Amino acid sequence: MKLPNKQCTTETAIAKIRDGDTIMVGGFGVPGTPMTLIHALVAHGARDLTLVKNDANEPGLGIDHLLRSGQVRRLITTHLGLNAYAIELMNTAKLEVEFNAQGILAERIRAGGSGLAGILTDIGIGTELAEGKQEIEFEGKRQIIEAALRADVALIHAERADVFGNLEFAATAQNFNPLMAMAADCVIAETVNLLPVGGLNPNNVQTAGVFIDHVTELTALTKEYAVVKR
Amino acid sequence: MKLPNKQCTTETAIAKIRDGDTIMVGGFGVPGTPMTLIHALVAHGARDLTLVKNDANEPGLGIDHLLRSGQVRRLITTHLGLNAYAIELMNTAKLEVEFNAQGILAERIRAGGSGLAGILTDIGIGTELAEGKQEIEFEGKRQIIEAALRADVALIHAERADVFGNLEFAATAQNFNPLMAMAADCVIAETVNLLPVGGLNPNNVQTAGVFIDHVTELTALTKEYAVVKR
Amino acid sequence: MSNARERLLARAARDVQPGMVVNLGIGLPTKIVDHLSEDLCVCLHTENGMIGIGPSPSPEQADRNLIDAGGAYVSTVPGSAFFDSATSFAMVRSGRLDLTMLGAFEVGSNGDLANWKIPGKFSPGVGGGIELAQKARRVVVLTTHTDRAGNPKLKTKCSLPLTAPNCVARIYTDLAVVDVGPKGFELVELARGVTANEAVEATGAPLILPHGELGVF
Amino acid sequence: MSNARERLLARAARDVQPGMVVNLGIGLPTKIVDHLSEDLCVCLHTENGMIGIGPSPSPEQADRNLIDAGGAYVSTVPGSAFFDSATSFAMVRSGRLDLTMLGAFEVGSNGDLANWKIPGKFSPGVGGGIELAQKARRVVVLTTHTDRAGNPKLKTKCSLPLTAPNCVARIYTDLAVVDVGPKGFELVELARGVTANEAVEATGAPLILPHGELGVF
Repeated sequence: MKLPNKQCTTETAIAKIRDGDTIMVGGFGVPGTPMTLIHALVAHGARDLTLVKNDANEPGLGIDHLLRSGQVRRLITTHLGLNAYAIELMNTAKLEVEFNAQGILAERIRAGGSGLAGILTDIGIGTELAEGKQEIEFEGKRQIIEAALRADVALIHAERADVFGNLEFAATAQNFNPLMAMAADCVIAETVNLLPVGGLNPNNVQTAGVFIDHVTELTALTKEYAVVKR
Repeated sequence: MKLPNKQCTTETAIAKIRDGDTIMVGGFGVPGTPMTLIHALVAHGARDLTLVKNDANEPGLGIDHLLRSGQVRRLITTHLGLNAYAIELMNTAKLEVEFNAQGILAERIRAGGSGLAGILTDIGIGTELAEGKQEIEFEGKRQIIEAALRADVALIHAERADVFGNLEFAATAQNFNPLMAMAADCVIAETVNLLPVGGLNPNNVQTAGVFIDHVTELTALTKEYAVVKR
Repeated sequence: MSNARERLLARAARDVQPGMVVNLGIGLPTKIVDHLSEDLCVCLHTENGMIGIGPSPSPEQADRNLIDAGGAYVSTVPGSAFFDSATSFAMVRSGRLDLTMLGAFEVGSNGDLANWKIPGKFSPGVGGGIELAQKARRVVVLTTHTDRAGNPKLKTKCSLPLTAPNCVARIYTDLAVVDVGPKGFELVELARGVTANEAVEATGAPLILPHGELGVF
Repeated sequence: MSNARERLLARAARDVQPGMVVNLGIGLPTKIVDHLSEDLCVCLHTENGMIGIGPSPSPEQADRNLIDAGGAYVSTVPGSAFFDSATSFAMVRSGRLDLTMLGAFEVGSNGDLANWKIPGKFSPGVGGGIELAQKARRVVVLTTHTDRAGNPKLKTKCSLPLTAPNCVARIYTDLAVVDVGPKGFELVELARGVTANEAVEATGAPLILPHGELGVF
């Protein structure tokens, strides 16, 4: 038995995205943000998108390009502190923003990727983040039901991959990537190092290739991937 | 900053177990079953235990010893097919058995280890496994609430560890081990290879040492760890 | 049965299509692995935490840490990966399995599956069966057509506790290949040497015969 | 403030005890890392997926893939491990953090914390703050005693949206160390050169003075 080869070009993979799609984008700050896939999505031009991403990167980096090109209608996120432009769009009602507690966003995505309908948590009870959410009594305590979250497409950045789509991540570039890689109908991974099938140690694979639909190799690490000078 | 050293003897670690405790035990069949910690628990003699384990191993292996010594009152599990003695205990009301769907047991343990109260799932609806469980309507569909599961102690088998408790698992010996390692108040890991702190690649750690309370090195792989001849 | 079993396995293996992600349930279905071509591009999943099962190893080659869900030793292929039990069933419940092949005690003509419990007699637990039966995109069953006492396992309605309702699409037996269609069981193929009448008599529910000629496996 | 800030950080760092698992919130708290002894046995957690933060690297040593939750480059120590965001908050919510140090806009005398939103003015999102404030075993705050306009940040009741109710145990400011006790704010120590009266006047709620002599940091 052989495992399939899922290597393709960035453009071929991104061409699957449609107007109105929900797109999960990996990354926390620069580490793990699929900068090259994001640029391809800007070039592709799909509009009216809902993005799911921990943060909005910084001006001139990552999903900031999609905000500036006007392709994003709605952003499901946890913190925009490093992108004043995203906050301005939100404050002027040019961008819908839904804030989640960070670990709850992670769990909602994981639940979506795990075929669960939702999770029960007491996180946010007594705060405005609980407003509008269904609450129940379970085993004598108040709990919020947080709904599972899935996307049409997930854009993933991996340090190493094989052509079957097995992935390894580097340091804190892991963050939301392995979770989002489970939770979309079409999962596209860019990787710094693309290896033949079996090029990774089966014990060190962090995302199994069965979750991945397309894998593309980065020809170069553009300056957006570099250390940010502040 | 330095990370603490959690190496200790098997006996010292197991001595923390009390009569009536709930104990999670890693493993699916032989792979990942902490055979040496189980023998130490037999020697320790704590009684009236509730065990959480995927299966009951086979006669003469793993938790079968705890069943034969009469230390187990209740078993939360998924499948006993390879241990006729466990089935006999169940059928003669000498052992309470709670069956879970396997992936739901995994998720209940993970939820316990993740500080969630429970999960919503449609698994088991229309079967007797749904009986007695709270059901709700969520986003237009019937869902079962499955409660998070935690234990007093978890017994874990790892292939490699450092003395801080960072763990790596081998092949299908992973199974329930990383999940149970998150979900107990006291987590004891036995390992085939114990390394100094920092002996593992930080990117390849599968269970972070922060979850682990005690780590013990196996002096020998007894015959219970060997390939089973059938 | 041994010869019939091998033909059953070979026939079922022919329905494993290139590109599929496939789970083989414990018992008869795990034997399918040795009926698949080594050139076939297929991802075999085992619920205890692995994608990419290869051919069965010899006893000497067995790795103590490398088993399938039935406890049999297995091998890897290039690109295999291991994961924990939560991730394994995340794949199952989120619909990543194109096909699962399961054993059965009974199959109802509406596709109900009972394969985990015979009250008062046999109750080893459900394992991963419920999730596989409920969530794989296609569920097929490999089984003998009748039990050891000769009673039919394909019935109008299951009498045993269900694993999952309305899930089975096709049944491979020592006598026939049977589909579960909108009106019940449909005979698709016959095992060599078995007549349509024999298959009808061994089935505990109406068995719809096709108009054309029946294939033989 | 620069000097006062350094003393605040050094004072707060003294309360990091050996063996603790500690999360340092974004802003002022992340600076604590450079006030801890390299010999101290402590596990620093950053919510973006790491245990075992080491001293801040020089700009030349920075690794593009290795940051803390505030976006600052960090280093590892022997035994560091990386994990995904779900696992990171699994540690937080399941009570594995002995201590978290957070920033604040306001702290109520009942321990309420507001640190994520100033309606109409500042609303960058809550990040990991709610889970840290609600679930760490001990929550302390590092902040200036008053805002830029001189208004007290320690108040009888928070006016801003809460991050979490009843969570703060201690507050380190440029003027004082203040505990949240059963009857409200309790003055514990004063910054060098600050009088008890100055601390009382800068606090927007009653500040209970101890009977004995006050320590100075």
